[in-house]
Amino acid sequence: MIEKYVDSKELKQLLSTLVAIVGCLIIAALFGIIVVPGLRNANKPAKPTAVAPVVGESGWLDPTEFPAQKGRVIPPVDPMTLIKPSDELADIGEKLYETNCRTCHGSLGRGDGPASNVDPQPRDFTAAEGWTNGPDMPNVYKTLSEGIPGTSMASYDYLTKRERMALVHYVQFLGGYGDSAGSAEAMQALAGELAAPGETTNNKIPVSMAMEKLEGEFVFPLPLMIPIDDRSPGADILRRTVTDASRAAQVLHASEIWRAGPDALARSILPDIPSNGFSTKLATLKPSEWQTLYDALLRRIRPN
Amino acid sequence: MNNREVFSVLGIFDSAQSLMRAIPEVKSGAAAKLEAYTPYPVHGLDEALGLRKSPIAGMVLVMAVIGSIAALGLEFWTSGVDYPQVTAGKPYFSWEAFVPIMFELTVLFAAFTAGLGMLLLLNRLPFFRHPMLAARSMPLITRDKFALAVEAGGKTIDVEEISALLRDSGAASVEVVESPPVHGLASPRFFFRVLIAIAIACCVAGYATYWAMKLFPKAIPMVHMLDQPRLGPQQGNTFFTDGSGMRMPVEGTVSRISIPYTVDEQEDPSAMGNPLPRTAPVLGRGRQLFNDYCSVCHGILGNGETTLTAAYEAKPTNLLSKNIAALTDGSMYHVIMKGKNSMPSYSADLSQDERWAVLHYVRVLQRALDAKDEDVSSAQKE
Amino acid sequence: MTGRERRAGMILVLGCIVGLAGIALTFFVSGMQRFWINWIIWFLFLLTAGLGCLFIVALEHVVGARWSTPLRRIPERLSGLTILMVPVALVALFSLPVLYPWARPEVLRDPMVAGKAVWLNIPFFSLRVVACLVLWALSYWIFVSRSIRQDRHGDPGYTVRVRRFAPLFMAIFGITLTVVAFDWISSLDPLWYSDIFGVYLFAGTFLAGLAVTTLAVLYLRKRGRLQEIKPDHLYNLGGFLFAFIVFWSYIGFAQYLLMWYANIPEEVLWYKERLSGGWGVVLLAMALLHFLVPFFILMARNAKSDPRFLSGAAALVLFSHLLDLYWMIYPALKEKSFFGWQELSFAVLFVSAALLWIRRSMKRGEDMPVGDPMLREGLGFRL
Amino acid sequence: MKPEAVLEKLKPAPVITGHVRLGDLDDQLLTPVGEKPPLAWFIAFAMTSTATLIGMALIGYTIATGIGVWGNNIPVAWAFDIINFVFWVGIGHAGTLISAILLLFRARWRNGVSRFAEAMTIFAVICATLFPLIHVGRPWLAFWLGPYPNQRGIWPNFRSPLLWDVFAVNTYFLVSLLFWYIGLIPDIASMRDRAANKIRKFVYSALSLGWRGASRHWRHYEKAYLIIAGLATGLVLSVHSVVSFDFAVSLVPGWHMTIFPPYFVAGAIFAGFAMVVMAMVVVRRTMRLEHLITDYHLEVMNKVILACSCLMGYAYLLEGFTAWYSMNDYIHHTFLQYIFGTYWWAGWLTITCNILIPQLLWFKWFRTKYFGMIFVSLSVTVGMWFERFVIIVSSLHEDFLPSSWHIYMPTYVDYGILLGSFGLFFTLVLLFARVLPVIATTEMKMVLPGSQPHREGGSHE
Repeated sequence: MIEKYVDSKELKQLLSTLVAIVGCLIIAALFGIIVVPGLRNANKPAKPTAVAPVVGESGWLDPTEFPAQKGRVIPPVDPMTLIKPSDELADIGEKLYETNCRTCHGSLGRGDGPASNVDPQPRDFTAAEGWTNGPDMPNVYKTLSEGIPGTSMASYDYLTKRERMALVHYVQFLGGYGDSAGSAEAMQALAGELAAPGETTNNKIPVSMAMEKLEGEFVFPLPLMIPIDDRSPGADILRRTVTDASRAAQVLHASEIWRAGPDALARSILPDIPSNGFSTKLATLKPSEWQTLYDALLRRIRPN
Repeated sequence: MNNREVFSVLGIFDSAQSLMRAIPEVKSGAAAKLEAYTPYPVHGLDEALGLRKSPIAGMVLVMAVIGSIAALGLEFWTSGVDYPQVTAGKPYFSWEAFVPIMFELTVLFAAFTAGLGMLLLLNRLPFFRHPMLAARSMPLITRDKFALAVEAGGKTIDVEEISALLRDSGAASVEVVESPPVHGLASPRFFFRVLIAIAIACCVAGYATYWAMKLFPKAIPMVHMLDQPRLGPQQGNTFFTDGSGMRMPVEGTVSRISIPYTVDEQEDPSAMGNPLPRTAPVLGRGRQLFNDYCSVCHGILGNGETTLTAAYEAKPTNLLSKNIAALTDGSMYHVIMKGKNSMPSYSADLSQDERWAVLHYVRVLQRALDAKDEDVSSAQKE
Repeated sequence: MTGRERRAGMILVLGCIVGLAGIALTFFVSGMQRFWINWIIWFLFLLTAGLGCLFIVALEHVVGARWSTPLRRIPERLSGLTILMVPVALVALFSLPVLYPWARPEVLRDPMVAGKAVWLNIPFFSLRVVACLVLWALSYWIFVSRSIRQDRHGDPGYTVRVRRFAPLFMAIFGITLTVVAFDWISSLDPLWYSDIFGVYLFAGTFLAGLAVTTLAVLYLRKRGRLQEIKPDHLYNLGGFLFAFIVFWSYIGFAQYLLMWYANIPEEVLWYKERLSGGWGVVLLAMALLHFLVPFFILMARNAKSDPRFLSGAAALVLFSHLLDLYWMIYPALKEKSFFGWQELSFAVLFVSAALLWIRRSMKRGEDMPVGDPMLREGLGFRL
Repeated sequence: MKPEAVLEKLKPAPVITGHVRLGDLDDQLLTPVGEKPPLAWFIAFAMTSTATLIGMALIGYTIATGIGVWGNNIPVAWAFDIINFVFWVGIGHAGTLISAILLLFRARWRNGVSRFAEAMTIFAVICATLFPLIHVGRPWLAFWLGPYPNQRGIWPNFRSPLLWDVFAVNTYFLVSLLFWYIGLIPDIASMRDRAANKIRKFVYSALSLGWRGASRHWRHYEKAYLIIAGLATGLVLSVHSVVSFDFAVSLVPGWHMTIFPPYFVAGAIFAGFAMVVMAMVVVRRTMRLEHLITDYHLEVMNKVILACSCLMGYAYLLEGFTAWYSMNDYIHHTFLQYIFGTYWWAGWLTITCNILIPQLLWFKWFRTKYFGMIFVSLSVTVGMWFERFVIIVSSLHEDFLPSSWHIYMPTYVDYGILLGSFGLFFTLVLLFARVLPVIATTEMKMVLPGSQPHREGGSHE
């Protein structure tokens, strides 16, 4: 059959040409399949670089993975050792002042630290007037423990009583108040508080465990479903305004403040539209409709 | 003349008919190989000379199949596997869309097989040193005469006898063609080797590029896409009066998906609840975002202890303190939105959901560092 | 008439009777829809075969081809199928309210369909059908009856006159066939439309005409008639068959590709219906039988003039043209089953009737147009 | 009419008139090649090359400045560039049709005109490829269209009809070039043997690849030529179909029509034949080839034009009908735009030039007289250009979105580049007519009476 077309020599030549062409095609295909994707990744490291594990003394690497630790009970001390200044207290106070207070109140206590651009301005300890609580020992201690609400003065309750008292002395020293004590009753109360037993440090658990705990404690609220046959005006508004029934229910369970009334409801859901499962259409509701919506929600969402 | 070999003896005929008539006579008279030279294809000559049929149709079929497979393979690999893109919602491997190019490549392969295969492989052209090209009758042959050649084929032939035979069978004239020395350069085989060499060179160059890129990663031969006349994210630019390349949105621009956050006082939004469920993915996302955005100042544990105190001389808030812990989610949300004291607003950096996720994680940190007693006991039991 | 022929005639008559009984049973047992859909399919199948033959005759006159003159009598006789289809078409008009949604008043509430009511309404539809039938019959008379008369007196004037008419027929043919495509097939789904549909039906029609012509020529040659037809003539028939197989696939694929790509609901649903259920398999079978298999059969040069290969390819093409019509029309019922004794009885009836009709027409005139002045040249045709 | 007269009329018209011998063909066709051209040639060449230079200068301007110098806008992002592209690709199709399809159908009149038509194919495709190339804006990066391995890790999108175009047009160009060249080889061999000039002999010798007319070569040659013709037939259908896919796979009303593939092919052949007729008339007159390109040739080509015109009419009719039948408001709007919109004159010009004027070819006078056929061919060329204008600009300028409706006006750069493409085309045609034989000499020799021995009698067709 094939002899009618080519002789054996020609056939051999044709076949070898075919092999050459197919070979070239295969090489080109391999080139496209292997080399080109390789080129694309040429500048990427072949494997992610392994980080050599550095194990600290505690045996954990991740700073959030500390071992669970029960809070330590600090034994009560004689209050007078804290009320009376000492060199030891002065050293602690200076150190603590440096890390906790200096950035606002300044190294000399003049309220001119680098971060003093807060409103209201940080207290200038040397200024006699205008103290919220007063510069005497019980009041400074109170300020430190509770902070001053409405200002940038935070509460330093995470410091121990001893540390707080050391800071009190240092602040009084900077302000030039000596160790001015307050009224006798106040001093009495302070001494009583300092002597009170039961001061403990915080319990600690690893962050991952806290995550598990919080996750485990979480209860999914029922989604805010509106039955299809519910034709009440409240259901109608809900249908119009709720875009994500689960989120809406979650928001309303997460904070109970909205129960105070339609205004509180508006304040609690308006700023977070639409992430909280409500539609932007809420912004166009009339006061009467807010009332209807409030009533409808109150009926549907059970208090926790 | 004598020291050159005789290549063939040509009988020149005036018409195709006389050529055809002469072939059987010459064929029976001379045992040597016959070849006819004509100005155009004369039908029936192949059968008269006893030539084989042309194998070109089979070659074309084979290459056409290879062409369509190659096209389909190329399209499958590039559009389906290596660089899958969604086009008009069509599947990655959509054969319908691949048919046109398959057809084109089939035709391309087939036509070039027919054309180049005929010229290079079967006819062994280009070949400029063929003895016939030097023959005196060549201009006649390409014009209007027909030649019948009795070829020596390497043996010696009796020129006189063959000339007489040709004349007897009707040749108008006879010419003896000699073999010139053969140069091998411009032969089809040479061309083929050049082609294959080029193909191999391409492959070598390609692989060499590949390894060069691996060894010298900064050597990027084509930088078209990398080199673009545009401003980087924070680059300055004199075009605008403020000297900044980045533009603020037009005054009053609002996001398309949410209503603007117009709350000013921290207490006002305190009523807001966290809309995200406290699930592992949300907490994980919050943790990642906290570590990325917040931990720089507030510390990885949220206790405000970072190197920033020394570097920036700021004392970030300890998020674990009791009066922070007492804040509602909504109040803290407000701080993220508006900033507080030295803390700037993070409303541009975190989306709504991301803010809420971070707040969830802050609660986790507060729990971790101020755990309940039963937490610790359960942890120690494990 | 030999005994064998008489026996064949008896079988065909019997086939008609059995088929008639079968379709009557279909009508009463399986419902009107199934009856009419089969009726339409077979009507269009035989109509397109006949029209395709008429087109072949006209094409020869238009381009002045000489090689095909000795063959011309065969398509001339076969185009008589068009005349056979006149009563079938008139009966098919009763299918309109059953099969065609636009003919039902409740569907007209759809504004898209209502807009088309100017074109798609029963009176106008029937008018178009009758007009087409009249035009075809007239053309048949001009081409065929006179060609047969030319056998007797050999007047070359006929050839000149018919050559003047042939271009006009091309126009008539193009428009009427498009009307057939749009009316009888496309409007089964009144929302669907495709500009190319007329061309698609034309490709199938021409192929069907070529296939029946080829089969008839090869049959007659086998029975000892038409011995003057040389392999060179057959080669040309095979070449045309090959070319138009490719043409049909090209048109069919172009229509499919464009609808698939654009993905517009009113277009693509037509294909969706015809790809789901068992119909996807039918389409696949069509791709094989209508294109790939005959394509590869006819690709070799020798196969085009070899009666065995040629008749195989022609039979495949004819069968797959029927399959094509089934595939286009039957899914309009939106039913799953598409083959049963009902379809078989329709096949028996129409095939028997058509064969009887062809047998009768094969006796008309000579086997070749002996009066045609170009016959001698045509017989001398060599590749 | 008497039967004898009728019989005479039915005889096949001769494709070569007078008595022509084999050698005469060479003398007539190969001699002008290499002789000093007549003055008219130089004048024509000066005109066409000037037009080319204008076009090239404006292309340079476009590339240097950007395609903003064109009239394109949104929504008319495609305009002259694609119109010209489709137009020129279409012109090329006549060449392939004559050389390939008619070879397969063994039309007797093909040999006289095939070479010239094939050359026109190649020149037209060269003109056509110019336009997508400059429309990409940065032509030096056009190689990005090819699927070549690159470090960016991206491949061209094989689901895009524009990429199909790249493959189709390139394949078309390469295959046409190959087909043309293979047909030329024996002719070049003849010219090699006739050449007196040494340089010319060397060039023709190299180009002829050492062709020596051996029967062992001819058997492969003929078969290969026939096979490429068969492949080119499929190719010619596919190329303009792919060009039509550029439009038809989209959702633009007026573009998404299933009839586009065959309709574009018919239109391409239509325009291409018109161009071939115009050029053939000039060549026939100036080179005195009346006996080789006979009245019969021209008449048949004009009949093909007429047939294509009717096909176009059918397509227009059907487009209009289905546009109405679709009951789609957008399609209705677009079709009303075609004939009553901003560019109503283009729509009516298209219908007049493509459908109405070619109907004149029903009269023999128009088919056989130079004036008549040139008038019709010219109108077809204009009409087909404007048809693409209607399809592209009229469909785009009022799209789905009324706010983005926009009138398109071409700029002088658009016109200049169009002029330049015509200049380039005719410059190449003029050069071709001087350096290569305009008629396929070898193929003509094949069909000369008495050239094939086994044919009995004089008639061999």
